[in-house]
Amino acid sequence: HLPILQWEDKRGLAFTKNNLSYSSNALVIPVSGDYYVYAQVTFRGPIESHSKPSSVTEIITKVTDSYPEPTQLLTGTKTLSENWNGWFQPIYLGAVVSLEVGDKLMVNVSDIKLVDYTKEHKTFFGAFLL
Amino acid sequence: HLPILQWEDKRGLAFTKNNLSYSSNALVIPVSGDYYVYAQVTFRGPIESHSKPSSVTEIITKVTDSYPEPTQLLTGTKTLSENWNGWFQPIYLGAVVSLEVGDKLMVNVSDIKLVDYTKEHKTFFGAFLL
Amino acid sequence: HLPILQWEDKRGLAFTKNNLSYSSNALVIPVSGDYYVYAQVTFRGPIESHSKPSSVTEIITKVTDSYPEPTQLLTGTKTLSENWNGWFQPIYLGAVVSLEVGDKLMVNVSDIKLVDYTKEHKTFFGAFLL
Amino acid sequence: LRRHATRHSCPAGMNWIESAHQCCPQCPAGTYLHEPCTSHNNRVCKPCPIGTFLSQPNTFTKCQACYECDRQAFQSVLSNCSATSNIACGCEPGRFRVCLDKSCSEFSCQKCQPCTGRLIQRPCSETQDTLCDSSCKPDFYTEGDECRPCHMSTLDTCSKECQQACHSSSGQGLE
Amino acid sequence: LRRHATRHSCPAGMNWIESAHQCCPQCPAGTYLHEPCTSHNNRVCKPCPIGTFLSQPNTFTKCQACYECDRQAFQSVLSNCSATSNIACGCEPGRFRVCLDKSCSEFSCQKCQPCTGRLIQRPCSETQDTLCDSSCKPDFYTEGDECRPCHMSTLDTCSKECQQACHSSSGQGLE
Repeated sequence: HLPILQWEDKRGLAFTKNNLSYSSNALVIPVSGDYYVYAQVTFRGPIESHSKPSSVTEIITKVTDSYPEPTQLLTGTKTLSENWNGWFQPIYLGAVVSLEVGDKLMVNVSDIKLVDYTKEHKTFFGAFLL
Repeated sequence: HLPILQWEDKRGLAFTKNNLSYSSNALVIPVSGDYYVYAQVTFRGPIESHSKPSSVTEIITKVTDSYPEPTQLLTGTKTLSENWNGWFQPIYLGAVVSLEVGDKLMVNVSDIKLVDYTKEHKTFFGAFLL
Repeated sequence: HLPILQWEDKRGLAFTKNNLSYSSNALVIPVSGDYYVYAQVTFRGPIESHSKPSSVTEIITKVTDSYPEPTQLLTGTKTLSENWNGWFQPIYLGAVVSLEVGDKLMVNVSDIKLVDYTKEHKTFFGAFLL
Repeated sequence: LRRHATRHSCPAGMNWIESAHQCCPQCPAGTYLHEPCTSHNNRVCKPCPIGTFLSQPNTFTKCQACYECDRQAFQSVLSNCSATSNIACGCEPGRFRVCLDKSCSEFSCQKCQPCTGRLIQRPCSETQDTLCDSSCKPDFYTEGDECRPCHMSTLDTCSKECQQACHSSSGQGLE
Repeated sequence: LRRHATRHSCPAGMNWIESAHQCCPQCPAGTYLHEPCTSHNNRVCKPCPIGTFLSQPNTFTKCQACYECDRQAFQSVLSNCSATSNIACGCEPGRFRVCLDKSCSEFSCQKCQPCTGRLIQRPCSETQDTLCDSSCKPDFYTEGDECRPCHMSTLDTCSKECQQACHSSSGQGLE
């Protein structure tokens, strides 16, 4: 599977409440229901040691005890055109999904080295119960 | 007008509830109020028989009995740079709009042949009452 | 700081309610709580008198009495590849943030002249209390 | 096939108003429904405020916002927004439209080409660039894909084309 | 460090069902949990409807939607979606996969190169383009990076390579 992003859940703008908790790279759903789930990842490059990526991908996935494989909920995939030396590419995803108590939400990316983790307002992830 | 997308409303991640129903390509508003409406369309190309598109556009429109023409609610339009052979371009739109009971929400695109319909987590559409 | 966008808050699709008011370019928060804040800016060019921008940036910022400097809440920054004559680039941002009564939300952009202000459904800004 | 029955069908010129639970006469274009009709009094329509319009008879509770022309992109106003019609935008003089999508709802305004040294086959218009003659005007000679005025050519820079175009006609030999 | 305690651990082949507040036997692949088990009766599993699948034993309340192959992009169905497995897509004959990401879950189908005038070292396959011989076939001569048939060359257009490839072997002089 694609690498999973790790998140800050306390400092700065980050917070969790109403039992929506964060543990081992995942948001853990405290009560079954419909949630608006969203995430933005800002990708940037080039990374010297890195061959020129032809595309970047962000996927919000669900892991649940009731099924042994993760389910892909939302996917944003964008090709990168050639002639960029320094480049930035934000991908925002958001939608309503039905979740069960105990489900875990995670964000996968095509290549962790291309993720801009430097500022909390450029790459973020969240969910709220409707 | 631009072509209207058709949607799956039952299988997989798709669902409708609380009387928000889907019929003839539109979400039908069951009760007047403010809704957060959103949609993502992933465009992809090239399609050989197809001249190189210079841009792709996604528009969420409202059709209502109280006015004979559709109203454009949200628009995302993106130009495509030249030198791509295989390309992907997701466009996400979302905002709060005031809707009346019976209003219909639809998604129009500049070119249906360029829409990636292959995976439910790449192209999606929804709304929820605030 | 980056220039601040001005918004229409009454005509067409725009509206404010439940005491969420708009004054001097900012949404003013009427009650403390968690809000989903979002904005899309469509950038377009080229503008002849204008050197070719290498990137465009949109930032949702918070101004508060409790701190003398604005806080950047959400940022979308995108580089522009070279070979475009006419180009469009929408940037959508949205996330949940904790706000205090009296906080002001604004949208800054890298370059006001590149903002497509011509149609209300291409550039928009809003927030709702969870 | 059941005719697509609108939830409540009203006679022509009237729309169903959910809040009033009855059909009300539409407001004419240029106005919006300020108050729905009731069993005893008629609906109240109000004119669309400045900067908004409705081009059709309706029972909208708000008028639509006018578009604006893209001044930075050299667009000009063909007709202002009125209560019954949206603004119409074109290009400033000396520029023509380059459509960015099929419906040309988005377009940029590019400079008309000047046809220096050539005759104009078809002048620049709102939707098309100037069409220049392929050959140069009299007293001009071709150089690459440009037309240069003869008087500008000097003896040593006068190429074969320059000679033909600039000197043959007057019969003067080149001293 | 507390071992990461799953909220409720159930014996193998069973999952915790929150609404039933007990462990229930999993439904086999190709079916989903229609009704959870209760203390007196077993859970009810139903087959995945057409167009959906579940490839593993589960207590999901809905099956997953099948993918579709990208017909406009010349993909073809390698194996149809079944109740227990997602659709598998490949490329139409005469085309090969060009991966758009590392896992190749996204790929376009590009035409195999024809190797005109060359021997085929390795034929085109699902995942790789044809590999052509670097040198031309007999009765063909190189021109730039193409191989041209000798019979097409005429006396005046026959370059040095053309001469060598087309005429030297048969020993005929050029009249």
